[in-house]
Amino acid sequence: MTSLGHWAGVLVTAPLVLLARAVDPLLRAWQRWTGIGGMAAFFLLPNLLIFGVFVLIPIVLNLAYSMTGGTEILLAQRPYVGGEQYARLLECQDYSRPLTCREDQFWTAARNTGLFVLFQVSLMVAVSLVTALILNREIKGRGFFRAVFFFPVLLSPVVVGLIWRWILQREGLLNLLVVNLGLEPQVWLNDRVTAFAAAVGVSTWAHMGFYTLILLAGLQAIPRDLYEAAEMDGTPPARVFRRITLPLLGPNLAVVLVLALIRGVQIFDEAYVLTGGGPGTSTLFLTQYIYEVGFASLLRNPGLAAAASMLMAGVLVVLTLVQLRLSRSSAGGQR
Amino acid sequence: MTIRTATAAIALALAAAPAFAGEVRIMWYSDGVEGEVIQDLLSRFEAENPEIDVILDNVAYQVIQEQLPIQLASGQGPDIARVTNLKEQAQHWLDLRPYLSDPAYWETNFGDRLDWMREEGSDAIPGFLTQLTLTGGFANATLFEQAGVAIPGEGATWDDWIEASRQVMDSQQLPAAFAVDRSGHRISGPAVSYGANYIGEDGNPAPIDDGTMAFAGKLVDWTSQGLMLPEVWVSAAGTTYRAAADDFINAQIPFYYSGSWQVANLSTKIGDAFDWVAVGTPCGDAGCSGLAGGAALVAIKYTQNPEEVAKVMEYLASEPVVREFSERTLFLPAHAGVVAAGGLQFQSEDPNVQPALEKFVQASTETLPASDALPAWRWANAYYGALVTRISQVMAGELTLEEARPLMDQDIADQVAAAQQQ
Amino acid sequence: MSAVTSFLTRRRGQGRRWHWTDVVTWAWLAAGVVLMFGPALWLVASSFKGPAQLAEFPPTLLPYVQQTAQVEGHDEPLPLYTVTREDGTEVVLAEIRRIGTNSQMVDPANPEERINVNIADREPVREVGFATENYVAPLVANNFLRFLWNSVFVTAVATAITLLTNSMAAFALSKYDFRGRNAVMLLIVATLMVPLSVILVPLYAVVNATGLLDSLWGVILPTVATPTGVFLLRQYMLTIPDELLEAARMDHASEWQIYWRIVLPLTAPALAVLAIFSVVWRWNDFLWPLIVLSRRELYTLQVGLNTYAGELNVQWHYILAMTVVTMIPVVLIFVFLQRFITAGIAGAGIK
Amino acid sequence: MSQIALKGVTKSFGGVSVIHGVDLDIETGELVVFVGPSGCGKSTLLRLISGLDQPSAGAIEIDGRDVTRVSAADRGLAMVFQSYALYPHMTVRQNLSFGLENTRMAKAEVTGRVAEAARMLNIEPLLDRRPTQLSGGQRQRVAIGRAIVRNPTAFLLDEPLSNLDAELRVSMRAELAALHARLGTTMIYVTHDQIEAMTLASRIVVLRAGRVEQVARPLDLFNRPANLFVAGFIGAPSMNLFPTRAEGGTAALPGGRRVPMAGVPEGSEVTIGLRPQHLRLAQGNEPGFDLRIALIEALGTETVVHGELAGTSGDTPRRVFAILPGQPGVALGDILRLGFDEAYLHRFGPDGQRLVGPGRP
Repeated sequence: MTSLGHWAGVLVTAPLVLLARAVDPLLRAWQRWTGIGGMAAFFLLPNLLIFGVFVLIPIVLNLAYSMTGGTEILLAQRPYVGGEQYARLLECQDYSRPLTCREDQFWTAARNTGLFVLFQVSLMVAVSLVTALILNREIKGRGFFRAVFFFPVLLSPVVVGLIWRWILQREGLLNLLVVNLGLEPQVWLNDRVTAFAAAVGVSTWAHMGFYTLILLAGLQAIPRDLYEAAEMDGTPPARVFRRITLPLLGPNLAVVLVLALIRGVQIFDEAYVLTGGGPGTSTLFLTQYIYEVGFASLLRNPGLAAAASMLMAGVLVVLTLVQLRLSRSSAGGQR
Repeated sequence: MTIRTATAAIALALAAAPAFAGEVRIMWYSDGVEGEVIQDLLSRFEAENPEIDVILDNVAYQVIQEQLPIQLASGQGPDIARVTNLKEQAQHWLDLRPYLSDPAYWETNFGDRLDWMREEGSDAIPGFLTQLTLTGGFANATLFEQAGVAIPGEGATWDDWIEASRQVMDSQQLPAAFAVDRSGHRISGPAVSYGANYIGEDGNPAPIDDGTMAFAGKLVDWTSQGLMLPEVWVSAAGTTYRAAADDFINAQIPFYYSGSWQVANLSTKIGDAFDWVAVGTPCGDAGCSGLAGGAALVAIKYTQNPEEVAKVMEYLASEPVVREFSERTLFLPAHAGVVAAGGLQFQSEDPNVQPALEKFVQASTETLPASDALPAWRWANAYYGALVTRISQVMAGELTLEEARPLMDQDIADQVAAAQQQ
Repeated sequence: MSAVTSFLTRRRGQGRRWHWTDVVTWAWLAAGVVLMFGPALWLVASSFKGPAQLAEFPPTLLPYVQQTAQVEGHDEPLPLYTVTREDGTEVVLAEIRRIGTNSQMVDPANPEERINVNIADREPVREVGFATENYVAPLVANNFLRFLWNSVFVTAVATAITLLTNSMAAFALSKYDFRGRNAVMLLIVATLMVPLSVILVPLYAVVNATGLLDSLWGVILPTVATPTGVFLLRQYMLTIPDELLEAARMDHASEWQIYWRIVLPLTAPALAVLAIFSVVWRWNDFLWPLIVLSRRELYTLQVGLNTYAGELNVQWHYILAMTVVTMIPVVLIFVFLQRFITAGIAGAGIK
Repeated sequence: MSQIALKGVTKSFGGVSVIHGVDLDIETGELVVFVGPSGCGKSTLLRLISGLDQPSAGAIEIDGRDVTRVSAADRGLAMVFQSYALYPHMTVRQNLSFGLENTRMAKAEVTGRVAEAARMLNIEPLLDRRPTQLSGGQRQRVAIGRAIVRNPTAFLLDEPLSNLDAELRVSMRAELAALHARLGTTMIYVTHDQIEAMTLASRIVVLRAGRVEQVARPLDLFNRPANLFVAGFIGAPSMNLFPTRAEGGTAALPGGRRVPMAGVPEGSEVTIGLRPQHLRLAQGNEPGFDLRIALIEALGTETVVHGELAGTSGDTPRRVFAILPGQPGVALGDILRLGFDEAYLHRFGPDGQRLVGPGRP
């Protein structure tokens, strides 16, 4: 096994090294021709090429899809319908009540996603912050514990969803514990509150290690003498936390917030495997809605799904820009 | 630039593995052991026909559902595929008729159901059903016996069955009385038994009728009364399929409504834990109809080697092969000759298996015309999708059934409109 | 007081008495260990259960198999049960057959006498045992080595290309000042917003049009231009002093040499983090390979294990076992590189 | 012929000009020091010479060849950076040889040159270490060594000693001077430290806000500062400057003493400068001005007195520095009468430029 991996590594890196040797003279000539300015173009080219073909073009195609109708899969066979799909998605009597909307499931999913992001991001920040504070103390085996919390980050979302479904289902591990404690077993994924909590909790479980590390890095970068100075001044601990720790952790908290927000809105795999969107539609999230409508469901409609994903991406970009601006102004500029 | 060129070159080298002459690729999915059985049968074929190289690509069912349609739409795909979405994709199937040595054999033995897989008005022979399925119920005989409740007999209605199951549930302190798989297909036979008819006079979907509402109403009531195991339907959104087999296997429910394909699964997993019986479909006002269905092996129009494909198909459709396949997989054969001859020796030591399969064969005679029409109907999936999506929302308490009714009609109408928007 | 301070602020010194914050700390850490490792261990334990035992409730923590005994007069070993007699005593008997709710049993010590027992009064005698056939059967039936090779190939090549192209782009975006730099950066960040699962159809169309369908390159290429990688590396490269590059320029180094011989080696910590993440991501990739690959000789492990998900039934015992198999490399990475990863992210990754 | 010549060199960053038309000639073998307050453009000017930045206008010539558009690598110069910019992932030996290998030099010659430079700088035992394992002074030597091995036409040094502690700085300064003497190669040296400038330079270029204020040999700069800025910038403590008015060919200093002031229009605002070293305790009736002592810095060999002019009131009292030899018995609050020789006066016209007249040390 290892030799397979080893040879794979050699095979892969050898061409790269040769490539690097071969590129150099070409590049020197190119540099003579274009100056330093052309260099940036050269270094960007491979990434942008792949990026363009496999990310940008699909996004543009997606836009095209969103303006077509029918159930055909190939774009060429689909009739142009203009903004009809968007109109259908946005048609609603009362946006606070999804059932009054033409595409009630889309609005339900949007509402669920909003709630999910709200709870999950708060929980994520809280749990990661507490964990980071604890890991920042001088405890034995800190490296080990730091790794413990990081472990689930390495698992694939599908596995994460699967594991927890096995734990939370009627015949699952949690009910075994509950029964041993003399309580009534519950079907945890069958109640809208516990199922939603499970989706929030499981995704937090899976990703908190990553955020904890980011916050821990921030905590460790805070100079110790600041705390010593505060202690000399007799500053109460809560105040030290609020006035020293939090502000100095600002940039890292901003990173955590932005990333958690983006990932939260995109929640899919683990929740899909875990709850499938149920009970009813109470954990149906936008990405699942888009995936099912566009690809998986018996009621397939690629155009509608494409329109929904464009709306979602638009909201995300706006949210992120706002967030970045806010965090930049509060953190006093980019680091 | 060089990187790109290099990768492109390698990519071409790897990707462009053209269909070699004599190569036949079969895209296959498995619910149980049928992948191994078919591989075994194909190996034998290859031994006899060394010039044909048959490659079996075992895939997830998800691939058949989600990826194959896109491949087909772009004029690609395997040479043969095992599919369930027969009618909607009929335009992509190859008409084997010109390549077959004996088309009459196919018409005789598979003729009843060729309409399921060809376009309206066509006489093409695209393939054959690898198995026939029929929805139907299973009862945990041991649980009934322990509770001292008699298993309802012939002609028992759904209400009878649920009442009997409720008694078992109470007596044995089970979490629920019964469960139905989360699938629009599964509840359509019972709905037809209550007088439902999905198909309008013009062949387009009819509005949700009272028959459908009647059975849906019962399901919802049974769920709210705690009789129907809630999580199967409630804990998923959209059209996601969920089977309740595990709860039956685990003796958590005395009655389980699924279909003939479960026989092998139940046999493997229940083993000797309890006795179980197939009971057909309970009756409604209009009859006691299950719903037939099945997976078919079809040839794909875009194959480079139609001759070889036909040869493989002829082999797989031949009577002894069909017989052996059915006997080993515990599937119901869809081959008229095999069914007529009878005497299938299902390869199982489980005493529950043979009677169960025989029960399904018998129940297949009780289906109603409204049910028989569904497998070959273009909008069946749209109907199933709307039913399962909305009824589970009702069960979850998000809608009332009355509110759901126009939503289902809307969902179906949307789908029809989308498909006709060309 | 000062213990609270150090809890909320910074570490606490050694040698003091236990304070409630210490209790909180250790309770939190203990809960963390259980919560973080417990589920994975549960998965491993479950993967050794037979199909029937998987569906069982209440579930057992460990996999069990029923004990059997060879009883005189019977060819096959018979399963053993603990039977509660009417007087409340318990005895171990072997079951010959079950008819309805009645079980015909026999005392292995006294094979002549048949005993009828109601099945409600018997409990199977079980011992810890591993259903290794969950592992063996799929490994034998599938061309497992082929899947493994494909996975390794995809992971290695995708990671190599990711590292190369992302670091080149990051180099350009961090070390050159050119018009449109912010636009490119914004573009890259913006695509962070669009998850793969929502552009499946158009992406599939592109892969199809480029002829990459049903090839490992179709799996690799769409995943390598990760905005995350560019972002991470750029942030790190910004911390490399420009003077180093200028020194190299004075030293007659070409721009490529500056990238290859100065910047890349100095970015090693961030590259390592990205490499590890890339390996884990590509190894775990599921949905996309499933969609691109339909020929079995091209399957990756994740796709291979999913062939046990059928239309009507999912063979969980195989899926769980194969999931554990696919987790092994990830766990190895975790065990051997965790210090590196955690330190890398903490120290280098996000600044 | 000058070896490096700047002709009307101008540099602006995004519309903001930081170098305004600098003309400068540097002779072969000179050690020219660019000095000035921070932000004066001295480092920018050095980077323009190095080729790391391109001037917005003007030309740069090396050995008579216009190199304005020639890349940094091809100008034949070597640079020592303020942070040393040693490649942290390479050993000292690799750091030294990296540049040579880039020019495809024969292996043997590379080895030879590295050994030679290492010997010269006494860093032979360090050759296989990495920069992180070196002390500040050792890194400094390696950075210089990396420049030496290239045999450049000129060395460019950007505040090379600013990261060293005071003691090391003095010894490295001496070593640099010795090195320059030994190699005889042209050096351009940027610093904000006037002691470095004075001790090392063949010539000093004083810069302010992107303009050259004066180019002169160190003592000339001290003795004959060309304008008020240079007068105030060079010398520590800085020169006492007394603004006054020219009346009848003379001008009045505080305390009333009038000194000759020729060559300016009657009534114009002039400034008279007196270095603290040139003030002394007035003898007997000698005219001078009274100083109230505000601070005494007794350094042993001399005593620096910070005082305020007695009799000034209302406005902020004028600060005056005086350096008295030895350890005179003075105390805070004392009023001293200070005198001076007219020969030591520096006279500056209304435009701040030096008025013609001799300067004496």
